Amino acid sequence: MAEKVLMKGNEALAEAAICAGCRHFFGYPITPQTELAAYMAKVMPKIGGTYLQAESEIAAINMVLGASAAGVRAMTSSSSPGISLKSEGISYMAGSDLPGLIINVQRGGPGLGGIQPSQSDYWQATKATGHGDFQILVFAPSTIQEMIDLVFTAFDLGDKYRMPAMILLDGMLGQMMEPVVLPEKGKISLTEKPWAADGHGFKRQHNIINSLYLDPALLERTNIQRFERYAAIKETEQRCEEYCTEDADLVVVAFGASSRICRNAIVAARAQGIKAGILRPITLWPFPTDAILQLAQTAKAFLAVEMSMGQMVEDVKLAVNGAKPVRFYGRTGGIIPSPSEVLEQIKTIAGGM
Amino acid sequence: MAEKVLMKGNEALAEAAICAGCRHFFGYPITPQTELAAYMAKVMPKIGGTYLQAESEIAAINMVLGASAAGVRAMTSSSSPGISLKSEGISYMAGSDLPGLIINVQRGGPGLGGIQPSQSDYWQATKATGHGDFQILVFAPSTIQEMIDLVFTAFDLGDKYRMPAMILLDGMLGQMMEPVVLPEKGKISLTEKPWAADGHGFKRQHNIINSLYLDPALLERTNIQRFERYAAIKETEQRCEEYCTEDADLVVVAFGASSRICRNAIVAARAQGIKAGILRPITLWPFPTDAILQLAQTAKAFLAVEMSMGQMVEDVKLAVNGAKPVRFYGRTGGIIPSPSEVLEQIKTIAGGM
Amino acid sequence: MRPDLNLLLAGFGGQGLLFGGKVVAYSGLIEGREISWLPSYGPEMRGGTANCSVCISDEPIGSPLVLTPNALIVMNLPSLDKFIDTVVPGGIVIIDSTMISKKVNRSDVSVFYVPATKLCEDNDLKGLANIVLIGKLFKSLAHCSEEALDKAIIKSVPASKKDLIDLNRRALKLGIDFE
Amino acid sequence: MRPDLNLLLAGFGGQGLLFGGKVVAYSGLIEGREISWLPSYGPEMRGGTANCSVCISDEPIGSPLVLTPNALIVMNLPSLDKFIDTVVPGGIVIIDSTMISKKVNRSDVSVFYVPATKLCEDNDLKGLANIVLIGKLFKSLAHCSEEALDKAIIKSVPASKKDLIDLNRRALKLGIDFE
Amino acid sequence: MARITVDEMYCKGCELCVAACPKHIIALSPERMNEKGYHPAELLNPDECTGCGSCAMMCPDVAITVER
Amino acid sequence: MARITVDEMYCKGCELCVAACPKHIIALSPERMNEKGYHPAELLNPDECTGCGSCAMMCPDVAITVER
Amino acid sequence: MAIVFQRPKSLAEVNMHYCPGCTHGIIHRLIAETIDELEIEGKTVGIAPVGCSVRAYDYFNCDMVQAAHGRAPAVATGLKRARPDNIIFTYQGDGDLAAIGMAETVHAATRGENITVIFVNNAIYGMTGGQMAPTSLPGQVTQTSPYGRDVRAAGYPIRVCELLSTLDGVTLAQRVAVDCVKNVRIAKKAIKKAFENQVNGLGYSIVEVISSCPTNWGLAPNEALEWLRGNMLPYYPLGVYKDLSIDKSTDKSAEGGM
Amino acid sequence: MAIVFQRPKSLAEVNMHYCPGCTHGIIHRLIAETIDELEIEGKTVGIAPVGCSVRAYDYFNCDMVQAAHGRAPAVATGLKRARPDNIIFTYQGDGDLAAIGMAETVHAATRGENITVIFVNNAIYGMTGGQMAPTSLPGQVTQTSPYGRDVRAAGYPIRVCELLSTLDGVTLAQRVAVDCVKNVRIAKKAIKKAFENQVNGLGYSIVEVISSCPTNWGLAPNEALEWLRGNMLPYYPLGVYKDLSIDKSTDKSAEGGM
Ligand SMILES: Cc1ncc(C[n+]2csc(CCOP(=O)(O)OP(=O)(O)O)c2C)c(N)n1
Ligand SMILES: Cc1ncc(C[n+]2csc(CCOP(=O)(O)OP(=O)(O)O)c2C)c(N)n1
Ligand code: SF4
Ligand code: SF4
Ligand code: SF4
Ligand code: SF4
Repeated sequence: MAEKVLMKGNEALAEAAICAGCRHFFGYPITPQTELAAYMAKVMPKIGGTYLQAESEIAAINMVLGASAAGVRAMTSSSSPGISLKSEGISYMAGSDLPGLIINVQRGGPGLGGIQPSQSDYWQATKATGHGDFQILVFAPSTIQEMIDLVFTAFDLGDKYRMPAMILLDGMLGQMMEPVVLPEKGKISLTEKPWAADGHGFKRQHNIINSLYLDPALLERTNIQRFERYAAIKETEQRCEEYCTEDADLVVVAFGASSRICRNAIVAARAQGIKAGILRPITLWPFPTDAILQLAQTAKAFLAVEMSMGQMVEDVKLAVNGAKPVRFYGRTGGIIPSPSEVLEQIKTIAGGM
Repeated sequence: MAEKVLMKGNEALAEAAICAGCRHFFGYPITPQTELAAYMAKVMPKIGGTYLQAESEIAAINMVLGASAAGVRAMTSSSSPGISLKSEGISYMAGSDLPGLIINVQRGGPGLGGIQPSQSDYWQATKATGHGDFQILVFAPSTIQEMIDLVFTAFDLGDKYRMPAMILLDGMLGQMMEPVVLPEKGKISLTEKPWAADGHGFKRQHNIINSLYLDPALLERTNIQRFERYAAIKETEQRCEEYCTEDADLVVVAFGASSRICRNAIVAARAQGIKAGILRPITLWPFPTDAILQLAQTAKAFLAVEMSMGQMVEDVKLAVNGAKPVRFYGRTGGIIPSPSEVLEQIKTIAGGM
Repeated sequence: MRPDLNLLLAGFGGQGLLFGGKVVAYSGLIEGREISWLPSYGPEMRGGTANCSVCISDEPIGSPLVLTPNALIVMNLPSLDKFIDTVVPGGIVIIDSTMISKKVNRSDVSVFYVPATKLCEDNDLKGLANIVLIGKLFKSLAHCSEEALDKAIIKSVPASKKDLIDLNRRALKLGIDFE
Repeated sequence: MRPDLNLLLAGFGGQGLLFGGKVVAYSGLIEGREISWLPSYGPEMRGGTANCSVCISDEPIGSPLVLTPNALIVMNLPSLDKFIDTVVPGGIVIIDSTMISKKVNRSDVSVFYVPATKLCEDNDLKGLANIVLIGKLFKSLAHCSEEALDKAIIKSVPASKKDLIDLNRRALKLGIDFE
Repeated sequence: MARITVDEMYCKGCELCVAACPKHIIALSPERMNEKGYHPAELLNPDECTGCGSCAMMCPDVAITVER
Repeated sequence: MARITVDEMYCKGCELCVAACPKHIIALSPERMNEKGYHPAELLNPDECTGCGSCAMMCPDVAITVER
Repeated sequence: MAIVFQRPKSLAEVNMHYCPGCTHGIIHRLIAETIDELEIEGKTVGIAPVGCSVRAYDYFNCDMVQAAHGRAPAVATGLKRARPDNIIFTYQGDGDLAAIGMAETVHAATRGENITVIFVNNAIYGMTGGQMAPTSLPGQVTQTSPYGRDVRAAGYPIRVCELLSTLDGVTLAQRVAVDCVKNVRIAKKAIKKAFENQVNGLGYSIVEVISSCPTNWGLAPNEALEWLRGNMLPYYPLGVYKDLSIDKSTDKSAEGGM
Repeated sequence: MAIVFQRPKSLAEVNMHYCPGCTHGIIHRLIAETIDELEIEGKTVGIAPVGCSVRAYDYFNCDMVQAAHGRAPAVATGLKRARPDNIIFTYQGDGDLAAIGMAETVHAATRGENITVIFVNNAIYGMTGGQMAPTSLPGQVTQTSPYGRDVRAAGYPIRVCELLSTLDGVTLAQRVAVDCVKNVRIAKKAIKKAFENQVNGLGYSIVEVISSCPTNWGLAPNEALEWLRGNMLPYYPLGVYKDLSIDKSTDKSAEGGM
């Protein structure tokens, strides 16, 4: 096995993207993801890739759209306010069936908010990264190693399903260092993209990348076909990790940074004899509804823990569908909950079960 | 009673806003809301108001932010892609506790989509009009008269709760004409805004309009206080209209344009002896959860009908919380469902009950 | 209860169909009925298709979109082809026969061929074929009183173009009188 | 199982706390343990506060944020005031006494006062007070082998600044040797 | 000898060619109407056409072919 | 007679005043350190100060008051 | 007799949806002719804007991408960076390029992106039904300046070529018109040069084409061209505002495309 | 002895968070002095950008609004249109004004919005830790141009005063620096004029202030000023690029504020 190195989350994402064959990065500076762009700025020129600091997040996402339309793997990264600005472009990408990786290292909002970690863009990522009927793939790593792995997955599935993919993390994961094993380079095989607008060379009809359908019937058909793809993704791509859930009375659901804290709390709870476990969604869209529904048969209650005022909890409720009570505990504004706070919550709920 | 006049929805919105004391309109052209801006462009210069065609939707929403910060009633209007562009600004307004009216005359998406009516920005409006933890008031009129009334409500409640308000409609409502009675002018009393940045005149400490809180504890506190306000709004401001629901086995839930179609279908269903009724949310946020929960005790099933691939249906499910089955029927891409299609759905569900 | 009118007017953009619909809508409003008017156009600024749904009823109007009209006014061939089958049995179809030479072969609807564009040209009323056809509609259905129709014209013409009122009246009469 | 290290390093931005934390983190990694390193800074580019959490454990690390350190290294007064009460009983506190003259009045923690900045100035090692304090940490806790610590220095210094390795070694030794 | 051909499928009767023709020998056909409802342009006086291509140069719908 | 006063609460020891002073009579205090950890500027030679205000003109933290 | 003028190959054989007499069609033809003459159809990718020309993707036989309103320069940048050997052009209206897309325009220009920008200035928002554009003239009546553009409230029109000429990244900035045969020929030359510059790796070239919108100006097509000449040309003088293509082609290394 | 220089009243009595030797502080002072001298504190509303000066809202004693990154000109427009009698100024960095906010900047300028824009050009993104700015110099090393700004890939710096001077709506465009006593005095005059123009209803005024960022340039404060003089001033020549204030004040009716 390759040597473990210490790497910051943001830098690991950049390195992973490069390993995954991405040679086109377009971004605009924003805390707390700056290390990612800085890494790209350092490496891309050396490997014949493009690091381009765009004039804005809007320009950046549309550059990604352009590069992706040309058939290459392209990406951008930003943090919460910047993602709002990208939302029109992301909707266009979805509407044009274009892949592309978007990284959101979330910070506290709304507005300018703060620069500390947060998970309060969950709804934006999973329900409405822009206007109209569409979804994007959303991945929520909780370790830096997993970030690396999910960058590959995000590119691969994005290409496969021809849709944008987002890695949703937060300032804590972006800026912490952990030991990681980097993937070996040059072992990827990229999907063919016969649909790309890269010059027809008189070998085929001309390709059009477009999201305009003036005939509503055609737009409806296009949307329905896209949703059939979404349905297939929901079938096959839900991912989550469970820990101590087999016999759990109380299942904590948490992703990313907060899942790490919750895991500590679960260990502590078990030590006190409380049958708690944790389900950690790895894909936020598709949400791991099936696994939660499964647990709803054995568990007595659920607790969603988020670094927000409560967003994912609705997806947990939708999955559980009233079968068991679903509680919520959250911190917001850049505050990371402590394991002991979560433990308190677990104890209170366990006490009432 | 004043005389009824025929008025287009878009123009009625403009006239109502003027009657409600709005003298500052900032917009950027987009179909299908252009009549609104054109009306403003005609009237505002004559009454000493401001019609300003901004360079973009982004500029427009930030002009609204500025005017609102100065303490006046200000508004903008757009359609789906334009709302995505406004999302950062709306998040800033929410984070700065500023009122302001945003009109979204929805069209089919994603991307450039089409220019025909749609309801597929429901999630964007109700869950994530931008990044971070926040909500805006969302109103869904279904007649032109109601549009007029809700413009007043939106301004009043926006000022009262210091938050942005959106009127979410669609191209059908925006462009159709119906008879309306216009409100009498000059009968409004505007809220005092001691917090406004309009020059302190040495009479008070200087005011700061801001959404930045570098201390996460402070940001959290601010968010929590804002959510306390939201909780109060959820208590008191849920609005909906019910028709034939008292004894309904099947309750259709639909808003705006689609609710009109569903009402026709309900009439037809009743004529065929099917006990169907309709609950029409008037506020989409706060969603009329209480009324739906109430009906969940008597109804046997719910059917959400939307001009989208299914968005509000999740809020219906969350309200019903598994007590009764919730079905969905939708058309997308600019297609308006016909009463007979909806009737078919009603019959199928009623048949299976 | 008076019968509902579910009128669809269809043709090219620029033929005045939306205005015509407005006149009909006002005629209903003036008689205190529920009404709705809904335009629909293609993306072209010029030369595209345009159509307009008008509903008049004694009940609140649900869908303003007329999918199955009981009255159809058509001013070009593509629209005739597109909509002729949607007319409910017993409905009426009024065709500008200057623009459309094709004949309808449905026997369950009443069809009127009015060379409205030609009539207008002959009578110095260019651009008012739409109103001629509405005259015919009124003649066939008597969906409102003659007085209401006249008031509707007055209401529909913008204040700045008052001189058009009489021209419209004349066009209306052409349609009413055409056999 | 070896004891966990939950280290917090705190002071002004620019005092090298993040680098110091990295050295400690690498010392754990080299011994095959689980580790995490998490910086946290205020919004100021200069003159603000900065701190760094480092965890070393034999178990996977949940929260990388050290809220209740069992070792605290502080290099300015505001940080001492802010964090001193968070140290768990039995923990150790290492203070740069050149920067902080205040004394700690807790008896349930071991406190070491090291005039690290002064030591560095005297030994031509300007800017390496952070490493002196880490020397002291190592001396007090022996959280890793001396060899691992040395390798950690080598790993942490960027390839382009190899000449700094020896300076760091000397600073480390100053801290280890300080009584 | 020269000649222009107007492809009636494209022509929208805008009359730009009419104005552009230095010989004033193009006009819209008063009778013919194409599918879209336009009266297409036609060459009134084929003998006078020099094939200068001015009409084609101005035709926005690229309906004109010029032969010489 | 002229004099400058440096408000140590504001001073960040940036030395812009030091460089700006045409008389070269300002320097950072080698001993004193303010709350934020900076060595504040001080007037070395009060007698020579002309009160020209150059230091104040350049002080980014507006720490200097000039009297004359 | 031989055919001396016919529809260019790169122009699709479909009816364009533009209004009768709208000069968008002429500009399309000039681009298509250029693509044919430079024999680059197979490696050209065009970018359609949001505006009346949104459906340009159906009218050219090269690969096409439809961009969000105003973002064509950013999309072009992405395409060009991904495929430096392709020839990328944007086709944009005044609302698209000079209002919502101003930042993208200025920045693509200052970056000297090796792309070709065809900027259609018709002093109005055509597609949305005739609102005031950033290039609408003082006093011009539009749907949103019903009393004529009041420069005190709505500001002054923007002269795009003049603005962009101040930027070091710009290789060619030229304003042409398509109101008459002579100007159409000049326009053709300018457009061709703008494409050639890209082929030669010389960087950012923009051709501003003064165009008509008979529909929203409320004029017959030929009247519209008259109005254009009488009103737009005085405000938007035709000419070459910047042309470094000669300097640059002799010294490619310094400024060459990327 | 009398006090001949002291902290202006309009500057809050708090420690500013700027790095030691950062000239943001000087510019703040000049604005505060101007507000004092024109006696407009009670009716002035300032707009803080996103950038190092984001917390400017805490530093001025007038009402303040914090705008989204780049959108200060739009926010200013909203404020000014709502309260034409208030004096509105924006304070913006180069990333804010010339990158993400380029469209808003150009359009507020071309509209001739009666506002005052103080544009702090320090050739870098300060707050986010030293990334390349639209004004970073060719060859300048930054966090995102680690090998020096390569104009072929990253484009050329933008000269904002030159760009905006082409717009009819601009009344004053002047570039100053705060690197030495003499230039600070000139800067003060320019800033004062930019505010006076607004008071007199003369329209859009922008003062570009060449400023230092010792932290991200990696230089001691005085070295930073040296670098500024040696590198920025040659690229960004100081001076008045446009000044219509005299013409306009004699003929108010034509161009007066709204
Ligand atoms: C984000 C966004 N805003 C607005 C629109 C609506 N819109 C469509 S075309 C257009 C302007 C067209 O004007 P112009 O660019 O001048 O081109 P023209 O139609 O005149 O050729 C606008 C504002 C849109 N589609 N997307
Ligand atoms: C939409 C958005 N994008 C990016 C950021 C991150 N950001 C904060 S400050 C800044 C740039 C600051 O540079 P500049 O405007 O030059 O001001 P300076 O800090 O140098 O004074 C950026 C990109 C943000 N807050 N919001
Ligand atoms: S210019 Fe072309 S479209 Fe116009 S009339 Fe002549 S041939 Fe027809
Ligand atoms: S210029 Fe001001 S902050 Fe800097 S050293 Fe002098 S007094 Fe202190
Ligand atoms: S609206 Fe104007 S620009 Fe658009 S196609 Fe018609 S004439 Fe041309
Ligand atoms: S980072 Fe630069 S611009 Fe920002 S406060 Fe520090 S020195 Fe000034």
